Amino acid sequence: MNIFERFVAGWRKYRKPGYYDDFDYHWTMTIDLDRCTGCSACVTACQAENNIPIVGEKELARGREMQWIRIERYWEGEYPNAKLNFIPMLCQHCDAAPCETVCPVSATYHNQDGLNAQVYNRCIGTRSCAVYCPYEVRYFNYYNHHWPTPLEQQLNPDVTVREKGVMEKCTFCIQRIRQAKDHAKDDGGRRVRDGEVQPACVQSCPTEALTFGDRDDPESKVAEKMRDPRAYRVLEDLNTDPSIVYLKKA
Amino acid sequence: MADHVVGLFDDAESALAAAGRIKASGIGQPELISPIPVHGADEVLGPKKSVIRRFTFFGGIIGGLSGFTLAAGTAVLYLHPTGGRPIITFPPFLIITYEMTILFGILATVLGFLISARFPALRDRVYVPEAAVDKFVVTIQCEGDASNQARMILGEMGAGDIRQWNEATP
Amino acid sequence: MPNVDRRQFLKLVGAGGVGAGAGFMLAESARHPVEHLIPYPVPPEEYSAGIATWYNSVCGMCPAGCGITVRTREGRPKKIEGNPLHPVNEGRLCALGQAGLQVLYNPDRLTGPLQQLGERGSSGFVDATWRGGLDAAAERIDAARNAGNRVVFLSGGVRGHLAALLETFTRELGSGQFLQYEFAHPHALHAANRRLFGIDRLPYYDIANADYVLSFGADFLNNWLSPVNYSLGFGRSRQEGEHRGRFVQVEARMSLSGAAADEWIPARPGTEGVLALALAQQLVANAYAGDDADAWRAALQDYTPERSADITDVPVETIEHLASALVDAGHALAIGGGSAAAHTNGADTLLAVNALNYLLGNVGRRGGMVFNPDPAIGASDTEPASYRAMEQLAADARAGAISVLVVSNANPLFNLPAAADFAGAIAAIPTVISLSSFMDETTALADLVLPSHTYLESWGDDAPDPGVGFTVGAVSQPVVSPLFDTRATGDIVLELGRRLGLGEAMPWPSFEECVKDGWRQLHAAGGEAAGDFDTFWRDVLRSGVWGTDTRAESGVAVPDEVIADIAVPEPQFAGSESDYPFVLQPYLSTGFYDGRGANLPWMQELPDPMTSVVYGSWLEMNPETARELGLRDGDLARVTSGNGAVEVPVVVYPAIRPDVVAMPIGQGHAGLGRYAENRGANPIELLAPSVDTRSGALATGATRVSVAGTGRRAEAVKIGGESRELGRNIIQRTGTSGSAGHSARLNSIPIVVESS
Amino acid sequence: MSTEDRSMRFADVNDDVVRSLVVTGRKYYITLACAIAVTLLCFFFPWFYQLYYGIGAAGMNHPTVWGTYLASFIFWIGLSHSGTLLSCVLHITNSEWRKAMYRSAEAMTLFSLMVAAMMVMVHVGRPWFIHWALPYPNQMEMWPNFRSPLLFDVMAIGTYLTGSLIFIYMGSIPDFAAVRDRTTGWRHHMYVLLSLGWRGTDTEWHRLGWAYTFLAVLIIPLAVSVHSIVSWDFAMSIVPGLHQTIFAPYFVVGAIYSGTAGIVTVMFVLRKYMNFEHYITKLHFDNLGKRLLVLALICTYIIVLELFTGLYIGTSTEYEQLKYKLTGFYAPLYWEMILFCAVAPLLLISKRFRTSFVPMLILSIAINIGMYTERFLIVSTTLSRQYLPETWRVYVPSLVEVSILVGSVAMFVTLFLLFVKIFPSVSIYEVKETMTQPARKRGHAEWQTT
Repeated sequence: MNIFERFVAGWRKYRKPGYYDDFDYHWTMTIDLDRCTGCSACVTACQAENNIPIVGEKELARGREMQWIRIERYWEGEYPNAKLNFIPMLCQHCDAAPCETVCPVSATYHNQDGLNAQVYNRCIGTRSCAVYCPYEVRYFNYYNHHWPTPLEQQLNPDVTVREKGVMEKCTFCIQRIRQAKDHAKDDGGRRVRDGEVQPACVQSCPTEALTFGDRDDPESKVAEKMRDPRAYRVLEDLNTDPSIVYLKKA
Repeated sequence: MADHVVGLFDDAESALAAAGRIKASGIGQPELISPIPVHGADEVLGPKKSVIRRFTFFGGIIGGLSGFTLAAGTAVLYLHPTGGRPIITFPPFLIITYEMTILFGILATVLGFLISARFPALRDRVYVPEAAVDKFVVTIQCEGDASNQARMILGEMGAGDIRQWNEATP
Repeated sequence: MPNVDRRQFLKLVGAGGVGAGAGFMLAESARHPVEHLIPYPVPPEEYSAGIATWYNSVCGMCPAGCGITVRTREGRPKKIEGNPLHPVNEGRLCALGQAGLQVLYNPDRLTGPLQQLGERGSSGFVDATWRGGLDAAAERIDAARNAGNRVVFLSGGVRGHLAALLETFTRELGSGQFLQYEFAHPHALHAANRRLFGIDRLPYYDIANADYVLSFGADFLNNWLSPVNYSLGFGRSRQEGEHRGRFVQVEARMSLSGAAADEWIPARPGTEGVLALALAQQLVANAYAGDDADAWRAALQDYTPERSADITDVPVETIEHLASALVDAGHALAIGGGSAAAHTNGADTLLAVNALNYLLGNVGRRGGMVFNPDPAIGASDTEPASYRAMEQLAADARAGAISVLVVSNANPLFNLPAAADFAGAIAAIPTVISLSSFMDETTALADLVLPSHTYLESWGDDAPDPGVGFTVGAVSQPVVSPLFDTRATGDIVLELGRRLGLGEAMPWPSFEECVKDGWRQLHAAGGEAAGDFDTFWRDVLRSGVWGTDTRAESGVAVPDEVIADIAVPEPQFAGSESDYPFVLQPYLSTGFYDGRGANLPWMQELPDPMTSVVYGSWLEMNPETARELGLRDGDLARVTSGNGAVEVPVVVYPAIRPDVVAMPIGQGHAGLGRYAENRGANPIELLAPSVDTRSGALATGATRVSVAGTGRRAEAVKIGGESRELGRNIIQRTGTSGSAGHSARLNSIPIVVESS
Repeated sequence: MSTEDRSMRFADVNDDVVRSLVVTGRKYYITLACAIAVTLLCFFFPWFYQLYYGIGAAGMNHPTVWGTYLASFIFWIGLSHSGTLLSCVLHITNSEWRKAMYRSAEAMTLFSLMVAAMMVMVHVGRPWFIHWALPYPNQMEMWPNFRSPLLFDVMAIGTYLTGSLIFIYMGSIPDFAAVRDRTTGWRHHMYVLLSLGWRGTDTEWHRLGWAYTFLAVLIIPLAVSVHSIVSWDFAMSIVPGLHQTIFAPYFVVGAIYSGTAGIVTVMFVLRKYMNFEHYITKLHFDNLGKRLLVLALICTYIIVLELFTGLYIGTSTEYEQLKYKLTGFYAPLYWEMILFCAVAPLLLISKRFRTSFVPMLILSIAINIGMYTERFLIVSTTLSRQYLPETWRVYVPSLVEVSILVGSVAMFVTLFLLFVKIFPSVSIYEVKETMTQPARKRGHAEWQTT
């Protein structure tokens, strides 16, 4: 291949929107709103798995909650026909994520698993990603958080404890994904099987409203749920191409 | 060595006229030192062309190229796909290009200015402190007869003060 | 934000130079985040650093008895997950269950025995030794036994071999009494089942296979009986295959389950049973074809839709459409409990609900209710104490009949109404010994504290009740070596037994052996086929659960005299309607259950699902009511009942009857550590000592209160902002407008429309 | 030119300016000491406190992760658009009245840019790693993300700072030379270095003239781009209320507007306290006032346009955003902004108003307060009302933030006070150019005294 052809090939490659031809895995979560009861098990599961700090009442009153997944609640109608709908909201791992482009130091970018990765030790805390995120799922460490002894012993050694001034968010429990991928690699280089890896929230969900898997595998549970006519994505008209697919309430 | 005759005038017009006379007399190329830019000096002392414009132009072009190269090169060398955009994205990189064009243009202009005006001055040059206040000064590098001739012309043109300047006596 | 003391302040002032700042910034950037050492000076042989080990055990956070899998690293539990093999929760776990880790690691745990040297309730606790503490306890108990005075062992809900052991212990003492007090125990449901079917077991509700679930007040998706199990069933009934069950909730205040319901019906509090009977009447009139149809018809003739509509405040049309939906559904299931049972007619209400089940023909059937078999392990005859029994205990104490009270894993001071004056009763007991892991309200009044292990550090076993319709046993094994100088409750009791000469009846060297011995008997009952015990035991420990799915269909019959007697009396409320215009409905909160979760920071920070409030309690009221009282969201209101008053912020709640106000239970602790102390208010304090006449349970929903603004504001800390969607189509429904699937990406701009 | 100028001689100009540099009264020292003290106490002390404990010392919260720090950043960047840009435009268009005031206006640019850069340091969560936003080779093999609007900022502000510094310096070289000859001691040495050996020969003047013009030509589009780019920090997002095409011109106009008002303030102070009554005259205020009026009208137009855009989009998000802005929690601030930035400047229609010093000072300060509010509102109203209503929450600045804002003003004042003692704050040679010298031949007819 001569230089010109190489240049053209490189040019094409680097001019390709989204850059990746194919994700290794296209991790996707489906959330069945018809099943979600708002019980918040996922919230605590996430908090336990990901070393999410205890913020304290005063800080919560100032609006500095940290939980990576939250249950949003929307009332509809008035008494006696009032209804309350829940929707779990977590990082949507958008394939066209607005947060990624704005980070001046590339602390957040898209990895080959289709995950919206956040590199904590690269973050300088401009917080612009949180401004750009239409789903408001990025949380900022306003302080160094402390765990009174012996609470610090519950910290998950697979997940870093974030420093003050760092943005953080749902990672789809990337430590579990990594582990599953390593395991699959050791196991003869096979691919990760459907259901082999589950983020903490999916694992805990008592109504099995959350499903997690590889969208590229047509046999997977998520792929099947995504084919459901109830599937939609929140704020879809913003064209962020989220990896969280909601199933409509009936 | 290099002796200069220096004539101090109260106003720009007489200074300019004196400079014109000296130039016409063929003693040498007179220099005008003034507290403000004297308009019309070109007509008297001959037109000037500066190289600054070339510096600015090529500085800008180099800046633009290096700006795009910086942005695109960084993106290609450190692959961080973001926001579903291509690795080489035009709209943002053109902004970087634009800013770098101007930055290099400015820096090159400064460089051009320094070079063409021969700054910073590392040696003593002919200078009269009053020129920074309100005197318009005509200087001419000459020795011997030429020097006398210059003094005469300057005196005729109404120089308030005529001095001799050489490197040893600043 | 940390406090700045003088020294820090001076330091900061000292750092107030630019140069110092630059150095400081360098230091700041070089500083590493928290680091911790591996807690194994000499690691066990099978341990390898960085590899997680999972232990199966049983959740001890609520009486549901879910199986848990605890992930440990370097000998420290890191996460609690559901045990996928356990049939109750199938690998799922609720928020409270996962927060069990913070029971273990709670910074406010008692680290060793304490002895009260000062006045009771004072801060005169000093450290004691186990030997000294146990000696003292044994001495007091011995003295009481010899004097013929009563020794009461009051525990929270316990099951399995611990229950059997405690029972043996108190029985062998002669003058002992074993009481279990569980605030949320479904006494009324037991009473109703006993009367209607003659079965004293809780049923398993097969929600997964039900096509139509009609729930009367039971918050079964949140914390009623076995929420994880019911949630699993609910999820499966909703969207599994072609089947999409419908779910209707009848209650005065929309609970979490009410929010999940397809239809929410706010019946007048205490009249849910009438609605059930009205539906029964319709069923009998239109569809029921059993042999006893005539008897039913006669018994239910008063419960016409019209009359019932008057009583229940549910329109006639609603009653009729509910009745026809019940008839049309393949498998219809009625569930009753929670707020519907929290009245003076609670057991009657549930009886009516169960009658509905009977008439629907789903008792003992798939998609209906199946009665659980007797527990296979650690059978205990002790019925959990009702409020009436606790009142009796308090009366006995005041009469001086009780010498020693041992409290274990129960907090009656928090969980009983102020009207019961349990503090006064305790004051009359000469010796109070607490086995609690925390300095809770009751423990603060103890003379001697012998702190027990948390459930993650101790052995135990459990037969979940309500179970899953077939026999299940689970072993709870310690997942971590004890963090502090504490002992397992069973071991403490065994130790006391030895000192009191009860070794013959309780021969085990440790509670672990006691559990193992019990399982050995269970294994022996299996005969030859069961194989060798050690293998069996290892398998049980490994899987954490034992049992086989032998759920069978069976029928029941209702005696005619019970049918003839069926009726729901009018609920009695404490306080007159004119002085106290609102019915107070306290409810178990998602994070705190009956208050036991209040010391867990995760639970304090878990936004209440319905209101998003964290760290605090609040009063829910209808927007209309709030308007009439001139109260806004965040105003501090004074809630007064005949028995006391509390001040709580108002949260305007769109789905509650205008004549009802509700408060979550769980906050308002005076003790229990830094996260729980002096936060919010405890609605149990306000309750009148009314009981459900049939079961003797505390009628928590039978107190009337008045509400008045205090003129102050004290906004409850809320995570959520605006709680309306404003036409943004965030939560979409099938059949409504909005982007259809992911095909319409570009043409789905949401326009402001009132969502229908 | 007013009559008093006509009587002045060239030497007086030198005397005045040198006096302003060398003769320092007690009042100056007291003011400087106060300014430094306030800077340390109100800016650096709270900042160190914030560094120690984390950004939580400020009032930012979950949806509103940007607060007054960013508003201050935009404000100072905006203020910077007064000087250099105005100076360049006026230089290109050969405006006579520019000459007495442009030096201090350019200094304003420089210092407000510096304060703005400080605000960035205060704003970010981990300022000790702020250098990661610069493209430089490093062992982490990490270069910044050039797709980020924030990095456009870094580049644009860096360029603007460099350009402004060079512009003000280059224009001052002849003055440094003039001052050099009149000073002694360390000042003399400093000015020897700064003047580069300037003599004032016709060649030097010629080169300076060209270089200066080129710089002016380059800086005008640069300045326009700087504030457009700052606006893109917002407009590139998809946040309702921020994602607006009008933002770039809006920010540029707003910047020039607040900058011009800033110049009025600074002119007043210079005139009053540096005894520059001869140089800064009613004419300047009159001209600046006219410009302010025009800018106020453009600004008002855009403010109204913004409302229309929101209404025409008609989505719930835009509509609620608009409603919130006009009637919500921050509405009093909005209407204050309207009063200060759109209504009050209408007074400038009157020439009497434009030529009265104190009312102009008050108005200029009011405009800047209004413009600060406007920047604050851009951040706070939009971020607290985004797509998911569940996340809505108001943001109230903390004491630390207010203190740092006050401190940043003090820092600006400190820098400016230092400036007036180093740089000739009135351009000696350009003032001389404007002065009546019957003996001088005029290049342009209109130079004849009006």
